[in-house]
Amino acid sequence: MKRVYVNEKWCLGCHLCEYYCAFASTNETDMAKALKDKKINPRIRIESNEGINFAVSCRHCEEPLCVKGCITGALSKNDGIITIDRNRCISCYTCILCCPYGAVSPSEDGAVQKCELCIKTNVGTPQCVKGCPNGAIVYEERGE
Amino acid sequence: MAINYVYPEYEIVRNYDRCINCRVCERQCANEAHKYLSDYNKMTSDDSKCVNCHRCVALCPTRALKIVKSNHTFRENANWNGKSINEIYKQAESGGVLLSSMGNPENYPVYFDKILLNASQVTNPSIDPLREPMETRVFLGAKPDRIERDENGRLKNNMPPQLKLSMPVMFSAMSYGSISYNAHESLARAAAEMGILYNTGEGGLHEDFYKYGQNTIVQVASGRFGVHKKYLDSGAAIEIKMGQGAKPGIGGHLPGTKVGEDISKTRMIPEGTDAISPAPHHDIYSIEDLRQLVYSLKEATAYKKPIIVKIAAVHNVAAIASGIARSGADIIAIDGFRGGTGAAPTRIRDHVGLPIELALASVDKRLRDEGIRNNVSIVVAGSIRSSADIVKAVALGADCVYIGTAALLALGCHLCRSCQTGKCNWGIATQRADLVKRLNPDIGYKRLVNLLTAWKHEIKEMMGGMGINSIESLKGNRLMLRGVGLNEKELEILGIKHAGE
Amino acid sequence: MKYVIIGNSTAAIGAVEAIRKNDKEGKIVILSKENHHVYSRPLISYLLLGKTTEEKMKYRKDSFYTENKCELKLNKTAERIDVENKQVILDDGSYESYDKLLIATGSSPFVPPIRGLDKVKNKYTFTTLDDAKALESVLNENSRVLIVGAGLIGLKCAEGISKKKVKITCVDLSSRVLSSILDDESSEIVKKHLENNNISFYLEHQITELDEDIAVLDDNTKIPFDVLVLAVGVRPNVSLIKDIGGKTNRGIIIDERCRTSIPDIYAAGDCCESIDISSEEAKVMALLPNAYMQGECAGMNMSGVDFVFDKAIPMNAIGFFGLHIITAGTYSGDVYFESDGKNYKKLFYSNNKLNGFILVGNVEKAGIYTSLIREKTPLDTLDFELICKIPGLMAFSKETRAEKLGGVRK
Amino acid sequence: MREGMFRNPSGCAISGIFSRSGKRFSGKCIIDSIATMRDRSNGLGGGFAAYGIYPEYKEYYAFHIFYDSKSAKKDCEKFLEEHFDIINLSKIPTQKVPEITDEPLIWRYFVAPLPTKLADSQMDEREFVVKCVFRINTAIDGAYVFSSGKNMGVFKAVGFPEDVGRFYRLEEYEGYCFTAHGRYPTNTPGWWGGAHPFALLDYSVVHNGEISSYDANRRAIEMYGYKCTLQTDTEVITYIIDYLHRKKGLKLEEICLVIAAPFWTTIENKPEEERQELEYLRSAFASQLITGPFSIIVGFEGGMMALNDRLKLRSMVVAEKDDMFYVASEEAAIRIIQNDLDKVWSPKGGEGVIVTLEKGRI
Repeated sequence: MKRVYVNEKWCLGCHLCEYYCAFASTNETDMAKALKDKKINPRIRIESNEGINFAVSCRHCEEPLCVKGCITGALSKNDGIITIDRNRCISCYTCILCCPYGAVSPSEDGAVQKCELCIKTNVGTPQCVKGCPNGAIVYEERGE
Repeated sequence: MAINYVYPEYEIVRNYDRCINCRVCERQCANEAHKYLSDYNKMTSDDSKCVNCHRCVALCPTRALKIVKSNHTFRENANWNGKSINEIYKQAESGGVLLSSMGNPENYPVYFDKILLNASQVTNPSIDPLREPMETRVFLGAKPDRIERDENGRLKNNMPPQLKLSMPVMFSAMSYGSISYNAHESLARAAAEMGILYNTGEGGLHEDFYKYGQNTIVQVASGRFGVHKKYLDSGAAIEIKMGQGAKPGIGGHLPGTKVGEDISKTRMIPEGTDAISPAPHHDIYSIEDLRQLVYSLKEATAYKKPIIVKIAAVHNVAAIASGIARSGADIIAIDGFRGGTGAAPTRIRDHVGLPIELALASVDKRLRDEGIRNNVSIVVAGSIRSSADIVKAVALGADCVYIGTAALLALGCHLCRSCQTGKCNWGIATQRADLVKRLNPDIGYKRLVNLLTAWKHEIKEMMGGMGINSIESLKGNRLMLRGVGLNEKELEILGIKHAGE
Repeated sequence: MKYVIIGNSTAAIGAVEAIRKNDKEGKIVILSKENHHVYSRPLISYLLLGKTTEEKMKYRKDSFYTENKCELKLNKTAERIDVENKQVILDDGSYESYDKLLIATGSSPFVPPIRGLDKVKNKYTFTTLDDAKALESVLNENSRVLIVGAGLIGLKCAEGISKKKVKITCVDLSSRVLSSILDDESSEIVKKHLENNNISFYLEHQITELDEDIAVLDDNTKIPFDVLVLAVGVRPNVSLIKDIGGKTNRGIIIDERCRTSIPDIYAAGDCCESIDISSEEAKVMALLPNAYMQGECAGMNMSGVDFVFDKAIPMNAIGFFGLHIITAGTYSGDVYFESDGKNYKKLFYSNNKLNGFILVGNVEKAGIYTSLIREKTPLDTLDFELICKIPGLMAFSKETRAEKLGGVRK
Repeated sequence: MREGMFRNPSGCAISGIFSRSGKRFSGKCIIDSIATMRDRSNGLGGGFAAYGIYPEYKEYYAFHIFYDSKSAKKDCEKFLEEHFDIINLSKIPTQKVPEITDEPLIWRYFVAPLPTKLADSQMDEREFVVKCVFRINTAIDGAYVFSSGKNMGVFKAVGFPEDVGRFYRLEEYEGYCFTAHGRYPTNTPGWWGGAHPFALLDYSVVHNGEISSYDANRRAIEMYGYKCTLQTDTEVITYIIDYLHRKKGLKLEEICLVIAAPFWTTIENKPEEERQELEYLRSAFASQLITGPFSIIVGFEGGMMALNDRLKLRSMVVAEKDDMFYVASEEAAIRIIQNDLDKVWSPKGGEGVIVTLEKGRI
C-alpha cells in the first residue's frame, strides 16, 4: 500500500512539513489565518542534530504495538492506516510507552495524536509530503 | 567604524499579518538576512544581506515575503546613475576589481528579439507535428569531402566521428566546483534521458559520473584540471576551451574555499588551494599550436571522438573560426558576450565581446564563402533563452546550441548573480554540503527534462509552420527570417531581409 | 475445530482476533462469569472520574462477537476441566466441549486477613466494573474513604473517587507509593503530587484491627472511615489448571507459545506467569498490553500457526491528576539520571543493554526506550549518550534510520 | 521584373514520356498531355525538354540561348568562339502564334570545347562547359543559355505550354524522351529564361511545388561553385542533382535517399547494413535534404527519374504501356495520349521511379 517514506539525504530541516501538518489538521483554507500566533503541535516531527535532519511520523506498522497495547481500543488499524478514535482515548499514554518511533504524542485536548495520513482532513492526502520542498518525504507504493 | 556608503539594493518586505514565525526564511537564507527575535516573537530582516535570490520568498508557506528594489535614489543624473556611483563607492572602499556572475545584464541590443520567423500560407502547406513526423535529430562533426565505394560499389562508411543528438541543444560547460555535485548529476541524468550531451567544464569529471560518458563532453581548459587518459576516454567528445563569452581573454579562478575533498580529487589539486586557469593555454600561442593540441587529443583517443574548440565571440571571430575549421577540429563552439559565468570581473563581463547572433551569422557566412562549412559543425552559446532563440540560431546557420543559464534557471537559479560568494541558496553554485543538498537531482533532472521536452515541442511547431519537417532543412535557411528595426548594416551581417521585403 | 475461551477480557479478545486471522469458520465459545460486553478493566477508575462512560469503556464495538462469529456465554463460571473428554464443566452443571481451550481467567483481588474485617459493612475491592459501580453507589459528599494499598489499583481508585469531594486516606505497609514501579525519588514526586490533590497517606503502617467504621494502625493511630477499599494486590486465577495437575506457580506456567503443561490447553493474560526478558525471570506481569499479545499468541497457535511471544516485559503507563508516569523493565545496572524536580528520568543499563527506565512528567517518546529493552538493542550500536538525553531515532545509525523511515531493506 | 530578383512561388503541371526501347517519337503527344492540365498553369510560363532530338550532332553540346539584343548576341558569340569550336549555329525555328509575344532572339549552337582552352582550364570537359554557361549567364548582360546538353534541348517561353509547343514547332522533333512544364507563378515574370524546364548540361528538371528548404539548399549548394541566379526551386534542385550525381558520384537511387530521405523512424527499422547506409547518406548530405512539397521529373542522357517529396505533398502518377513510360501530375494527362495502360500507380513520397534506355544510350 502507499506509505510515507522519509529520505534524510534530502531533508533540509526547514520544518515546513510540520507546518503543513498542523495546517491540515485545522481544516482551514488559509495557513496564515490557521496558524497565526499559534504554537503548532504537529503529528510529524523533525529531528535535527549536527547537520542531519529527518522527519518522523507514524510508520503504520504491520504489527502495531500501539494498537495492541491500547487499553481502550481507541487505536485501531483499518486498510493499513492506524487511526485514533479521539473520543474514546483517555490519554493513559500506553501507546506512547509502546511506540518504537516516538510517533504518538500528547495533544492539548485530552486525547493522544498521531499521523493519520490526513485521511480525516478536508484535503485527504498527506500534506507533509505536499509541503516538502525537496522530495525528502514521499508518499508512494513500493509493493511491500 | 568607517561610513558605509552603499545603501542596500533591495528591501525585504514582510507582511506581518501573514507571517506565522515558522522561521523557514531564517533557516533557508545562507546570507542570514532573516532573524527571529524570540523576546518579541517576531521575525526581522537585514536588507543589506539580501541578494534577492528569492529562496525565502519561494519557500514562505504563507506568501508573507517579497523582495523589492529599493527606491532609495541619488539625485537624478542621466550620466552618473546610481549604479556607477555605487560601484565607485565599492571600489573606493575595497580597492579591488569588481566581480560579478552570470551573463552581461547591460542594455545592449538582443538581436534574437529583432528577428521574426516565417510560416507557410497557401502556396505550400504547413505541417502538423501532431500528425506528421517532425525531425529534430542532428549529427555534429565534420562531414566527408568525398564518398568511397568498396569493390561491390557499396558506399564505405568514411564518416568522421559524430555526436548524435535528439535535438539541437546541449548543456554548456559548467565545471564541478563552479556548480555543485547535485547540479552536475541533474545535468548528466537529464542529458542521458533526452539523448543529448552535457559538458564537464574545466573541473574534471567526478568518478560517479563516468557512467554517463556517452552523454558527456569532457573539457580541456588552460588549467588542465582533472585531465588524464581515463578522463579523455570517458567522454563522447573533447572540448578545448580557448575562451568564454562572459570573460574573453580572461582565465578562471575557483577560490580555495570551494576546493573540498571531492573537488580536489576531481581536479587533481591540493585541498583548499585556489584553482587558477591561465588566460591563455601556455602551449597555444597561435593557430598552429591549436592544431597540434587538436591532433594530440585525437591521437590520445584513437581518432574516435570529435574535438570541439570553444571560443568567445570577439571582433574577428569569423577569421578565427575559419582558422579553427582548418585546424582539424570537428566542431566550433562560439560563446556570445551574454554567456554566463561563476565569476568574472564586472568590466570584462559587461564590455568585452560580441552578440552571438552577429558572430554566428558572420562565421557561418565566412565558412561557406570559403567552402569549408562542412569541415565543422557550429554550436552557439551565450544566452539562448527559448526555443524561438534556438530556431532563429539554427536558421542563421548553427547546427546546435549550448544552454547554460537556461538550464540553471530550470534547476532553480534566480539569477541573483552572486555565484562568486559560494553561498547559493538554491544548491547550485555552492559547495557547502548543507546548501548543496537543497538541489535534489531527482527533482532537478526532471525539471531539465521537462524544459527540453517543452522546447522540443515548440521547435516542432515552429518548423511545421514553416513547412519544414526536418531540422537539416532549417539550418542556414535565412529566408525564414526577417529583421525588424534593424539597419542595413545589421541586416547585411545577419544575411536576412527586413520584414516586409 | 472448536475453540473455547474461559474469560472475556483483553487476552480473550487478542485470542479471538488472532484465531479469525487463520480460521474464519471454526466455532468459538467464550465463557464469562461477568454479565458485560467486553470492557477495559483499567478504565473503571476513569468511569468514576467521569472521563469515560460505560458505553465508551467497551474494549471492542458491540458487533464484535457477531462479526467474529463468537458465541458469548455470560454469567457462566467454569468449575473444572475434564481433560479426558476435553470438556469444560460449568457451574450450572452444563458443559462445553473443546478442541482447543484457552484459560484467560485473569486475577482476583487479594483480601488480607485483618482482625475485625467482618465487622466492616462498606468494604469493597476495585478490579471489576461491578466493584466500581457498587463503590460509587455508597459514596456521597464528605464520606470518608480509607484505601488499603498505595499501589496502582489503590491510587487509581483514589483518583477515581476524588471527584466526589470525599476525604481519602491511604495506608500502605511500604514506605513508598507505587513501590512496585517507582524508586524512592520518583515515588516521592508522585506522593507530593497526590497529597497536593488532597489524598493523605499513612506509609510504613498496617491496620492491626478494624471496627465497623474505624481502623487502628500499628502505632495505635485511629482512622475513622465510612467506606473501606481493599487494594493490596491481586492473585492470578490458577485453580482450573492446578486442579487438573497442570504446572502452576504464582500464575499458570506457560511457554513462549502460551501453552500450558496440558495438551490443547493454553493460557494468557493476568492469570499466568511468563519470562520477563528484561530480567530473565518468570513473573506475573498483569498488564493489558501483555495480556493482549499473549492472547494473540495463544490464538495463533490454537489455530495452527506457529507463533512466538517472547518479548514480555513489565511496563506501565499511568497518570494521576495530570502527572504522567511511564516505566518499563527492571531497575538494575548503571544509572543515567536527570531531574528538574518536576520531570524525572532514570535509565538502568548493563552489559551493553538497557534494562529499564522510569519517566515522570515528560514522557514523550518513551516508546523508544521501551523498544531498546524489548529488542535488546546493543547500546554500542547507537549514540547512547544522545539517546539518554533525547529519545529519538537520531541516535541510531544512518542505515537503521534508512530502514525504519526510508523503507530501505537491509 | 526578372526571375532572380525575387522568390516566385508557383503551382504547376508536369508531364513526361519515355521510350525504353529508344524508339523516337514526335513531340506532339507531350503537347497533348500537358494541354489537358491547362488549369494547373496560368499562361505565365511553359516549356519542354526533349532527348534524342539531335542524333546527327550527338557528340556536341547543343546550346540554346536567349538574346535580348543584337549586341548581347555579338558579345556572347565572341565568348563562344574564344572557348568553343562552333560546328553549327542557327536560329531555332519557330512559328508565329498569337498567344506568344515579346519573343527574344532564340539561337542554337552545336559546340565542342577548344582543346587548348580545355587543357588550360585543368577541368574535365563537362565542368568546363558548366563554368562557361555560368560565365555567360552571369557576365554577359542580355544573354542566357537555357539548354546546354548533348543530343537534347530545352524549349521554353512565357505562355501556356501548348502554345509554347506550337511556337517551337515541337511536333517536328523526334526523341525518345520528352518532359513538359506548365507554370502557375504567384507573381508575373516577363522573362522567358524564368520559364521551365531548367537545365544544366543534359540534366533537365521540371518541378511542381514550393520547397521550404530552399535557402538552406541554396546556401549549401553555392558553396560548391553554383550560382542560383533565378531563385527558383527548379534551379536549386537541378544543381543539387548535378552536384550529387556528376560531382559526388552518387547513384540516382542514392540521390533519392538524400533529397527525399526516409524518416529516422523508418531508417531505424531497416536491417543493420542498410540502416548504416541510409544514416550515412542523410548525415553526410544533410544540407541536400529537400523538404516541403515537390514532384519532379528529371531528364538526363538515356534516362528519366520521377520523384515526390517525403510526405507526398504534390500529386504525381506514373504509368506503363509496353516499352513506354509515362509521368504526370494527373492521370488524365496520361490517359489522353494512351488510355490502354498496362499499369498505373502513384509512387509513395520519397520513392523515386527511374527509367533508362534498355541499350543504355542511343
